[in-house]
Amino acid sequence: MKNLLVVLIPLLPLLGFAVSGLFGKRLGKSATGLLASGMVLLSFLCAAALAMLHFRTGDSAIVVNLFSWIRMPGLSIPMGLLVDPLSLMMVFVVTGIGFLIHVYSIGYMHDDDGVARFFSYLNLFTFFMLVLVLADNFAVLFIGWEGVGLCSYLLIGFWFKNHAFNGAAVKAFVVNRIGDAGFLLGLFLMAMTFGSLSFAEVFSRAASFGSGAPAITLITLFLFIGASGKSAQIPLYTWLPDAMAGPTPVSALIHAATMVTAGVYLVIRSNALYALAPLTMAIIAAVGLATAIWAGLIALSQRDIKKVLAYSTVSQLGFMFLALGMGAWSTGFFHVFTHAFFKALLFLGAGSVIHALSGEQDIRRMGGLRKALPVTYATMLAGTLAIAGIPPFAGFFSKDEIFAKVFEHAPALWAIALAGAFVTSFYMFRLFFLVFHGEFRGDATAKHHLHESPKVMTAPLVVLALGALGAGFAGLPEIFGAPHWISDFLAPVTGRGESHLSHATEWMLMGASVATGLLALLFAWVRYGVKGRVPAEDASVTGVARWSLGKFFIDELYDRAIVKPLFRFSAWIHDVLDRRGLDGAVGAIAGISPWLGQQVRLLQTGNTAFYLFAMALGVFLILFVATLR
Amino acid sequence: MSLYLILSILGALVLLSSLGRGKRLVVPLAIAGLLGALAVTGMGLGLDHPLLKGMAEFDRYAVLFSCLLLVLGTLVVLLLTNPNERSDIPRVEMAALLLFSLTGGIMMASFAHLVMLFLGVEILSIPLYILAGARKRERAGNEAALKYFITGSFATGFLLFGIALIYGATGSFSTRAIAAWAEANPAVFTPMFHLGLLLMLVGLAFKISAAPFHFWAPDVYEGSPSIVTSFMSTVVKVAAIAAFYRLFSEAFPAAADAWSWVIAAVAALTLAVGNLGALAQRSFKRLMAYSGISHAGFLLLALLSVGPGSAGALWIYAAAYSFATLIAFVSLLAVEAAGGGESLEALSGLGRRNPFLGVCLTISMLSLIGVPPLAGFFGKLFVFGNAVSQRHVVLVVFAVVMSAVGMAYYMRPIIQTWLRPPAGSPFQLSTSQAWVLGIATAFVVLLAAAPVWVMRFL
Amino acid sequence: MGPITLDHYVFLSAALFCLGVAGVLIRRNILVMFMSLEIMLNAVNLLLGSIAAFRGDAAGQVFVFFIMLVAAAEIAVGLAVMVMVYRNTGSIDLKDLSNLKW
Amino acid sequence: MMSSILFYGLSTLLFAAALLVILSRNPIHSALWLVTAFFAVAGHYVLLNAQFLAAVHVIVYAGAIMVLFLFTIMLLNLNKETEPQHSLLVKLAGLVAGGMLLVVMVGALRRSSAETASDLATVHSGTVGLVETLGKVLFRDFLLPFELSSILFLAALVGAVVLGKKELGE
Repeated sequence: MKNLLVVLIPLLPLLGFAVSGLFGKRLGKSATGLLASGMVLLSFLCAAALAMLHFRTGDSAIVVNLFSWIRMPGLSIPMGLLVDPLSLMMVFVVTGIGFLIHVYSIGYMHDDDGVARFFSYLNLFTFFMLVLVLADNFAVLFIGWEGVGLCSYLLIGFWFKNHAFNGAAVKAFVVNRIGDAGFLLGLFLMAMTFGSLSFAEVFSRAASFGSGAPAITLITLFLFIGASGKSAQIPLYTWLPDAMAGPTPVSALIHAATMVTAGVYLVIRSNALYALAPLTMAIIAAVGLATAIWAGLIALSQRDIKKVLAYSTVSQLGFMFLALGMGAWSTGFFHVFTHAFFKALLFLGAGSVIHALSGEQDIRRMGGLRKALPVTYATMLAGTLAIAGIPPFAGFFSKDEIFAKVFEHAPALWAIALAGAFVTSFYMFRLFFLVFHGEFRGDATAKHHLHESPKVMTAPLVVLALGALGAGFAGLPEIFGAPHWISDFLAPVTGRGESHLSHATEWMLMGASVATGLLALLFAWVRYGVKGRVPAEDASVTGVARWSLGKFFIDELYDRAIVKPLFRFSAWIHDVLDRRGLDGAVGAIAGISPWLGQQVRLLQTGNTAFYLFAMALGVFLILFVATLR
Repeated sequence: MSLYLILSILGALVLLSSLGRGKRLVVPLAIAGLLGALAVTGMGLGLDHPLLKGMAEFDRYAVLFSCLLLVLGTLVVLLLTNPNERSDIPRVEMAALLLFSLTGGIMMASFAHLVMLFLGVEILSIPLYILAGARKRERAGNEAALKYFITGSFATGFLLFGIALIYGATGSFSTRAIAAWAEANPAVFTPMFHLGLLLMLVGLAFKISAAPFHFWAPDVYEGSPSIVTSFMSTVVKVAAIAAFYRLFSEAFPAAADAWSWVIAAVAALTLAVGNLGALAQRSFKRLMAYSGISHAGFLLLALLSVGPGSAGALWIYAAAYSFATLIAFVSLLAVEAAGGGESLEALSGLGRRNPFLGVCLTISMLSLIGVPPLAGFFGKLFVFGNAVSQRHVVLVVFAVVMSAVGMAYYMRPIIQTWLRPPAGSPFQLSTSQAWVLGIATAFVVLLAAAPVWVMRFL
Repeated sequence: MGPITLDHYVFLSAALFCLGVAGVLIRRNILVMFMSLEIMLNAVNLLLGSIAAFRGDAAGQVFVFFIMLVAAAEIAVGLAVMVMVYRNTGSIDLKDLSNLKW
Repeated sequence: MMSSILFYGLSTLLFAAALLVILSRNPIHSALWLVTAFFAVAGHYVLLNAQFLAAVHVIVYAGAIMVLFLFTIMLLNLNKETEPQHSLLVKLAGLVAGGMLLVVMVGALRRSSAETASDLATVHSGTVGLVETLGKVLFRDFLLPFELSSILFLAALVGAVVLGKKELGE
């Protein structure tokens, strides 16, 4: 019974993919959408049944071996599924939020011709994501890993039909493959070192290596390269903003809630290895923190609503890795959990806004939408409060826990992270006020068209908003006296983290982060809510003229001393470092290949004499080196 | 022995059938004969015979590769039934020449004596020099045939000089005797032996189109009729790599120090040239030619790690590569028949023009990229895994990066197929094309279940 | 002048082989390129024949027969290809055949 | 001593003839020098006590292959100096490439002299080169490749015919 349930979880979306892929055209749009959503819901119910039946009694894991997949001397890999608290929670996130996004897509994609194709890709993605989280060894995990990448690519390109296949898409691809290459190398090293790829065996054998063993450090580093590719960390994050070209539900499902957290999941899953590699942990923490700040700063000056959210996702993923770098596994996962709710909500809300504006994504041409889109407004507010870390919304609890762990290890990092939290709250409220408050800045026809989205789209928003409000209660801080449900549940996998902070310190930390969030809210409110600034002037120099008109001096001082430099810095990072520097460095690898390809191509002169000459030269070189050796 | 007999007699019969009214029976006859040969090989009937006299040996390696070659050959011959393939050579002669060439390939997979290797290479090549120019009145075909002939004969010269030097050093042509000699004189290989070994390596590197001996491949692939190209890029490549591995694992394992660095260098160069070159191509056919070059690089990696499991890895990789490539060429043939050209744009909207073809082509490209759980993934997995276990980590890292580049150009046909508006109206596949596609796709998908079996068999 | 050893023959055939290689490289006339290829094969034949003679092993000489046989078959095909090319292009200059490229 | 003189004489002839093959501008001259080179090789075979090989060599090369060459030249009326004069650079590059290859090969092989000299110093005067011995080896040990070589001939035959014949209506 339980084995059947386990197998059904990934199999149902696969079935959905097959049916909607094969018969989607004949079924019609809404039937396909319902079918695809239904399959994910059934999957969710299977997981729920499994949880009811087996995880209340204290069973910690179920392993289902489907068949022996690879068997060769020294290495055997079964096609095995593993359900333990960690993978079960991930399944809930993937199928639960996935279901809501499927439902939302029925409305969002209603006018598109390729609905059947869209839903079949979505279901296929869900299948691979479930394989990824349910894998009981690294090889099966890798199948899912590659599969979600492929589906992500298909879905990004969904609306690309009429554009030339450009260098940016190739770049996004190569960047991802660099990460995958790291992952693969990690797998090879692992198979060599431990003679196995199964989680249980690898982790138990690793224990005998002791802390800081070079082999383990190397393996964990390679795995982290893979993780940072998929989870968009420095320097491999540049593909994520580009991926926003896809339909918005895709951004919500893949690029916010599920796939991008696969890297975090991988690290949490391998926590037994990472715990033995202090060097890797330090690198993870550094990369995570740097990404969190860096992406947050870039988000400040973005004008595309989805780009803001994309950089925000990169930044939040950075916070997750920061937690993992501190060894706070369950904390990292807690943030994955809450983030899935509020970020999916934000993306879907953004989708609703874009929908209402017939495809407009520039926040300078929005504004004052709260009257036209009341439900979207309310739910987006919940999401924004959650990500800004205002209690009692979900983001507060998980972020606070991360900060507490960071403070425990390194107070200096905590201060930097707090600055990051300020930036987060500021750019989110900037977005929020610009979109929903003030006057509408679009043209008349757009204004005429404004409408709230249909029920099928708003209903998922409401559910997610409730999640963004309530998800945090799954992990109440110790000082509230309630049990930390997530941490307890995950304890069989991640172990139990001990906190050494005094209650007073915890209250202090909590207060600091809430104060930071509220302060940023206030700034954003003054700047965008009250004064109705529009980002066009953010980075412009002509603000000096306005200043001379004799406005409130303090405000201008603050404006000139803090805000403008900050915006300039943000714009500078984005233009110079991000687009030309980092992106350039990563892109150089991708960019140089077509150039090299062109050279190779031109070498093919068509002149047989040259071919013969090259052959003779090759022989000569081989023999020459051979005689020298 | 029985296999050689069946194939030679079959070739002669096919030729004879052009006499009377047997022309329509040519392909059925050839297919029946090839299937018979496959059955005989599969069951191991009379493969070894005293008359072989140590010239050839049908060990498990030879049997496995012969089966692969026979299946590939059968599929290509099956494609001959299409009426719309432009060629000035009558179908009877084409079928016969393909069968002769296949015989050469099987000799290369089963040789135990250098004369068989040499004859195999020639019997494989000479019919192809002719078939490359099958479009007699087109300058492209003329050029392809001539380029192939001149560069091929040039490479044969090196191969032969190498064989002669090996003979001079060891006094024998038999792989076993050569291995024994190398075993007995481990400390210093005489320069003659060393030189001969390297020259043989060059000769075979040409056949698998490894850089810098690859220049012929794109031009010849482009200029030949697509059906011949499909044969070249599958059967010829598989036979050549089978012979390459067989020679170096049976005759020269003791001299690995003398050749492994060359293979490593050639493999790295080949990977770079193949993958980067493919990136800049606009013609699907040329793209597949460069793809063939890049896979030669991956196949060479298997050679670097001669040991238990490496022959199986090589087989899986070769099978995965050749079936996927065959699918690509059938797609090309079908698109050509439907009025499209050889450019990538001709594939646009293929998924809507003929969904079955689109799906097959996509699976093929995904397998060539190495996406799990398709056959290509296992090929790469085992080949890389073996190479890593032999401490060729740097080379494997390079190969992995290059396969990342490979992804960029293999996605282009997929994108054309699914994300572009159709380039023409829907069309039907001919029966034989549909069969070949179905069988090859089934292999690409099902080979994923084969590794266990192959590893155990070898 | 000392006695003639195998080494003399090895060097002679190596030189002849390289001369053939040079011929293939410097000529553009297809016919002469074919002749240069024949020179390369003859160098191999000479090497095999001499090794067989010095080793007293008939196998080497038999191998030469096979090379001759292949050379004859190969050159027949090569010339047929050349005739075909000549009919279409009216030239046997390799330079005129460089349309397939890049 | 006599054999030394013969060896060097034949070698010089062989080398000069081969050089003229690749340098003559008229294909007919090249072909004639090639015949000379073939006869020089045959002379070497005789010197090596391989009389049968020499006979076969003359028959196959001078008799068959050369006839094929000359026939083609006549058929296509190619006995003109059609080849445009190449720049000296091309020729030089080719010769240098060939020369470098030679240097490397000789350099590599030089070190082998000492090792091979001892047991391979003299030509076996025995019965190796006789028809009887060769026949026995060919039809006993080399029977399989011998039979399979018929496929090669058949393929070449078919190929030469289909490529060479004119299509109807051409």
